[in-house]
Amino acid sequence: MKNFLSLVLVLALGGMIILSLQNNQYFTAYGEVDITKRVSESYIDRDVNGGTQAVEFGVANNLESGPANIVTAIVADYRSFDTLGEVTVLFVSSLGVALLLASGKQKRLDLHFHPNFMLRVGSRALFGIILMTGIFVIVHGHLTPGGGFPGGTMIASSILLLYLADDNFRTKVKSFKTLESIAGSLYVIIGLVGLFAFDYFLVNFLDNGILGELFSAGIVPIVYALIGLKVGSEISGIIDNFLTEEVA
Amino acid sequence: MASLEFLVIIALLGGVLAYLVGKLSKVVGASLTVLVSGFIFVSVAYFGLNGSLDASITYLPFVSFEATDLYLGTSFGILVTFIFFMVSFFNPYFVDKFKYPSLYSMFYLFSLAGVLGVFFTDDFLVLFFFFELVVWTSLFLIPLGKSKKAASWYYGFSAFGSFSLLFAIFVMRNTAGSFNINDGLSMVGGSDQILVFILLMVAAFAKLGAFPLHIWLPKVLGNSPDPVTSVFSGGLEKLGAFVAVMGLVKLAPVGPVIEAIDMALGQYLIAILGALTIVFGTLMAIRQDDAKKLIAYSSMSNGGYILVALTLLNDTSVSGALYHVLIHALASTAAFLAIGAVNRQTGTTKMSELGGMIHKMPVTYIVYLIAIISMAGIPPMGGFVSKWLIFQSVINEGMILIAIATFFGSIGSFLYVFRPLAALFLGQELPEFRKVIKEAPFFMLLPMIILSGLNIFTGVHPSVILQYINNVLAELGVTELGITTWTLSGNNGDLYPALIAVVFGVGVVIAFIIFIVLKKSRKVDLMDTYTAGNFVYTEELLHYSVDFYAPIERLYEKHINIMKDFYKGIAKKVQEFGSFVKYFFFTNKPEITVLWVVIVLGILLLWGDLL
Amino acid sequence: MLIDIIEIVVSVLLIVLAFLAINSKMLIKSVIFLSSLSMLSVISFIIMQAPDVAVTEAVIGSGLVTSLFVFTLLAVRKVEEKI
Amino acid sequence: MSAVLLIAIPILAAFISIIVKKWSPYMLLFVSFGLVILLGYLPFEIITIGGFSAPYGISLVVDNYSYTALYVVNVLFFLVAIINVCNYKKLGTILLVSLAGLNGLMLTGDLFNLFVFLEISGISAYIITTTNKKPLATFNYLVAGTVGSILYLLGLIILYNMFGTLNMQDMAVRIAASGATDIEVALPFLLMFIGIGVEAKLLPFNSWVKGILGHSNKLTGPMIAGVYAAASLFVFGRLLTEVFVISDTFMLIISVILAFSILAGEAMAYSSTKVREILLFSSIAQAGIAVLIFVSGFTGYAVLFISLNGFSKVVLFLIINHATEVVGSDEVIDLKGLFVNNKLVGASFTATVLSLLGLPLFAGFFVKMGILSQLFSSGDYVFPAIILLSSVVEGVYFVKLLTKLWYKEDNLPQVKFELPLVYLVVVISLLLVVFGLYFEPLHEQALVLVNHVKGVIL
Amino acid sequence: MLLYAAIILMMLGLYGILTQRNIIKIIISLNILEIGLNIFIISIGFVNGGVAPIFTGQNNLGSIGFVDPLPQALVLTAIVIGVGTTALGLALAKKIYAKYGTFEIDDMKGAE
Repeated sequence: MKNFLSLVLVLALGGMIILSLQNNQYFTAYGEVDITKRVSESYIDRDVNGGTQAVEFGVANNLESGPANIVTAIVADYRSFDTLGEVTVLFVSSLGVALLLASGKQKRLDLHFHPNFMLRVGSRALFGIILMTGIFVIVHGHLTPGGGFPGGTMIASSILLLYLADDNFRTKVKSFKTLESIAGSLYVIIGLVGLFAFDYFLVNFLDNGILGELFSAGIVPIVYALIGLKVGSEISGIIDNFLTEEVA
Repeated sequence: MASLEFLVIIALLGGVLAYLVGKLSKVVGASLTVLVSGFIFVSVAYFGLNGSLDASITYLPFVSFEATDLYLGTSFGILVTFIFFMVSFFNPYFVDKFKYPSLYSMFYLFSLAGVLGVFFTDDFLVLFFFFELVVWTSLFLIPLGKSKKAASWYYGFSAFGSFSLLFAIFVMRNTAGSFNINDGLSMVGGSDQILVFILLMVAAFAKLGAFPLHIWLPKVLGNSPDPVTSVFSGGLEKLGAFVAVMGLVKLAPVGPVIEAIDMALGQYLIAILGALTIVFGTLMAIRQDDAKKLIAYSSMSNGGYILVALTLLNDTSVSGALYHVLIHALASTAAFLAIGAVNRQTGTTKMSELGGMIHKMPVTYIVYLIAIISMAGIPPMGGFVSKWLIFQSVINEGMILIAIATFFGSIGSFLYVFRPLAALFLGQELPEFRKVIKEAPFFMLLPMIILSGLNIFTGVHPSVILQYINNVLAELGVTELGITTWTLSGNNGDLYPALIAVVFGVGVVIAFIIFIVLKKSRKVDLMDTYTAGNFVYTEELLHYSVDFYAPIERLYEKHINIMKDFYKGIAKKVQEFGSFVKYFFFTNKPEITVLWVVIVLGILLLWGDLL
Repeated sequence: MLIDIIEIVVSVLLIVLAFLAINSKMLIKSVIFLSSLSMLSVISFIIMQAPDVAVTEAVIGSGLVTSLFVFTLLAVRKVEEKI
Repeated sequence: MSAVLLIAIPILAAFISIIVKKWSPYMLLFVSFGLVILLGYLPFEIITIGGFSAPYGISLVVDNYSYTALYVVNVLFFLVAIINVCNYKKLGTILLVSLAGLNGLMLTGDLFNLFVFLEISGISAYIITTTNKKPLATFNYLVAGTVGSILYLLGLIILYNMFGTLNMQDMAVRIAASGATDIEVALPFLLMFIGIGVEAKLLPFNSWVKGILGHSNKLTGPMIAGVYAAASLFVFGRLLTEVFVISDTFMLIISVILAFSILAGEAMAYSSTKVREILLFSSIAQAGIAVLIFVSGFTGYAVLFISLNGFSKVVLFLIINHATEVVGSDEVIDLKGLFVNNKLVGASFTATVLSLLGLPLFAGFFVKMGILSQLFSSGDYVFPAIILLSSVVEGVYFVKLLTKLWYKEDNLPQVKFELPLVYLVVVISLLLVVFGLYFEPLHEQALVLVNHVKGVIL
Repeated sequence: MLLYAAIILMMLGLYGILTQRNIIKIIISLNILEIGLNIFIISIGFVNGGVAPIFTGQNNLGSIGFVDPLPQALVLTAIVIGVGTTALGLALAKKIYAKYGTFEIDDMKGAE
């Protein structure tokens, strides 16, 4: 009875919010959004700092912000501070999980599931393929959809595959920690270099190159690669914490 | 040319010094309080009387004093610093029994500084600053005595009082634009004036311990150490009287005028509450067994006299009220000091456990006798003059009910005031105290003697002080009292207090001669009862100090603590509300937050007609 | 026109799956429903022309989050059989 | 020396410190001390991140308001860190990240960036409270905090849909330009109000507080009640003054909630027998008062109120948590007579409590007078009456607590306060007394903040 | 249509937290809440007939018909924050299970 009552209450609230959004003349309905009235118009036309060059794929040279993928432009260039915060969130939660679960010496969780030889070898082959796709996604972050976060997670899922395929496999957690720390510090150092050399934190001080080229968009691919490595090692750290238990 | 700010700083630094010295030796620290309060009293009295207290400010930036034509503040200031000075004589003798002796002397001097600040300023914010300073410094003096709960009762009531005073201050500032007292009180008008009047009265009632807000007075005065009790009843209550004067006299009368007694409704209600205080105080005092609690209730009912007199706003009543403030301060401090001396020697103030102190402590007995004569209002002492003024004005205004209450109060004071005298001092000397007791040391007797001397002086030759009070009346804008050097002129006739005193003196001499000439009384052991023939069931039946007024008490026994239960009920309601809210909002399940988020969102969307 | 139909189907499926995920008795069932729910959200991101988000949600949402849930339940299952 | 270092350096130190685990506590101390020094040299400016001007890129706003907020939060953080660094070595990195999160909260001028920093400081707070050994209470805090930030994000996104920008000042300008009536804008602001309200401990949304602060230790107590409370109230203030447009119906409902929160907080504190519960319920009431002052538009004295409150709560929770650790329980009966044989700590505890009550000779008096005079000058009598009534109730239960802690004869609790704690506590209470007597600097700071006009850089 | 589904989804998430007493179920409801929010954020950026916000060979004619890229950038962050919170929640769940032996809040003894 209590469940039904709260369901009615909650759905009533949902209905009220929907009604109030519909009646609100400023809340543009689904689909009829006019980009020109929004901030993101200048992200598309790349004229935040008054860039006048028309944005032509393969033609435009040294635009204000290099990546062809506008979402990556926003994530890694226009609003790069959010991503720094973002990476810190993941860093803190992986550290928190390690603090909570991995206090002493750890050994693999005994799951009463012993994979046979075929699975162990097959997964080794598959590991290479998943790893390569992850790296591909990271490297082409500024051109095609994807980037640091999905690429890093793909690397982590390839390591997850090894965990599942072999029940006493453990990654070298210490080395992942150093990789994570180096990648993170490099990212912040790039930002600080931007601050001290070019007087804006996280500014894109390298040349942006031709729109759509592989080697274009200044520091964005570098930043995204660092993020990818960091996210990959953090998530594999989390996976390791979840799949191990205290040595009794 | 002592500057007021200099005195306040001396008091504060003196306090800190007393704390440091107190760390070395308790008694020296306490005697430092005597020196400092003495110096302050002398400078305030001397410079205050010839009006040359300067108000220049150098160190304390926010403070602004005003000393020139401020007779009201000066008169209160002199009185209260005098009481502080007199009571400080007792500090060295009592301080070694306290848990935190050096802290005691520090807070003693801090409250003295606070009192100084309150009376000599013309700025409301400064008045409130020192008012609150007195509240919290005297707060920590109370728990040194017997009861710990008394402190929270005291803080509760006086915080309620001072915060309503603060509210009134800000309401006045809205109309007057500045914190100045005089134009704040004069310029406030309309509905604000009623609000300000009520709030000032609440503050006065809370500080004076008058009827609705009186619960803390007996608890605090009864349970705190003796010097603190005397300072409270003599000095700190006068803050309430000061606020009452501001509220009733400086502020224009509030509410529609009642033709029958041509007095504003607001004043009339306060008069009724004052009368209730008198009656309630007297009734409660009659049934007390502890001498200190008894005197505490009597000072509560005297507070009622002051309130009633202040509401009548004619020359005899306001001068009577101000004079009664002086008299009550002197008499109750003397009484409390005497009881304190007895308490120090015997360790208890319960009337049923004491007796026959007169043999070993005759001077204390005489001091106590004079004090209660003045409190009861019997002619040669000051109490008679002030009560004469107050009764006259009440009858003249035609307020019969309140007059009856005041008469009941003074008759009642005969009843309960003489009981501690008989219980503590007269009667057979109790065996266990015979060897232990000796008279109080000289430095304890000195203030008591001074006080009783003043009690007599104010009764015999009041016109000196009444002359000064006339200046205060002039400042307050009330018609002055007709005084010649030896006579007071009331509404229907003059009073020659000196003549009455002389007649009483002659009477006393004659009585003394008869006592010497005729046969002495025979000393009788307590055990063999002297009643005629029949067997006495309980030996206390006729003992004057053990519930002698049992028949009267039985009349109102059942509903003694109506008010106490009322306040306890409030405290209980707050407690229940707290745990009720706690039950609703604080469970250890996460869904409670989401529930309230959904409910608040729903209400706000519905109510804010955002649909 | 086809998009609108798919959109409606996806919306209805979303709501039904969410309700099932919350009210199912067995924990492992609700985890699976959650994973399918996130897969459905990937489809809705594709409908709304957001490929970046779709890739990320696919890898993180259905990949990582579901595996974390399953690992927690596995760790608990070791102690007592019923999950 | 731009303000970005306040965020970048702690994050960099955190990333480095996971390699050199042993040094992380000392890095924490060094970085937080360095930041307090750095604060001295910060110019007042808007810092754009990545070179893109305000509405498009993210901008950090360093004006009088955020400068005071930063100062209070960093100094408090440093003090709490010093006391707890020796027995919480493992949390060095997490504390560094929470410092970055808190600084980000104070500085950021961008609404979504505020959400990210809210999450950073939130998650590090959840991890800090795990040291309470009460996983269920931490779980409640996590759920409440996450629901709160999700609601905040929902409100933010609705605002973005309406006005198309994420920058605070630009949002305020666009709302004013669009002439949207208060009713239409009420829903997103309401959601954001509730979102931040969960973190700022407003009554209906703070059921997590009892679990966390009720069982707090020497780190979580001062951290959550002092540092995080001050930070979230400063964020609340910035949003209320910079962005929110509050209509009369919305204002009426909000003030009803706040008034209820103040009075109920005091009543709950009056009715609780555990010392820590008294402190946490009184801090709920004070949070209500702070938001009440912000809603009625007086940023100046609200900032002073929050900072004084932050300092006092750190002192109170440090003393009581240490005593509870030694004695074992925080019932008032068990802690009776605590200060009899450690007088110095007792004196500073009493001074802090008296300053909280707003009694003269203490800084609290001046702030209370300032708040009341401004509330009265705007003509309303209801809020001051509520504040005064609540401080009467607050006074009674604090006096009851003080008399119990000071006056007891036999079998006193054997509690020894170690030197750094005593030193810190005495210094803060001395500051409260000094600022109580000589409050010119407070006065100027309040005046400067009072005319902190929306978005204008002073 | 997806906009309303997103809001309903969020409400179901709130319903889940309200009614379920199981720690894991609460974390699942939190995830449903986040998924709903993500869909809502993307739905307010959708433009009818818009194209994915990436410059490719075919569509390089300035800002015609692109979908609003900013919400997508925000959702990227929101998803990863959701993962962070869920991972922490699950770690806490394991700790709670280790301490109280059950996920049901009702029969956790001594958890006042």
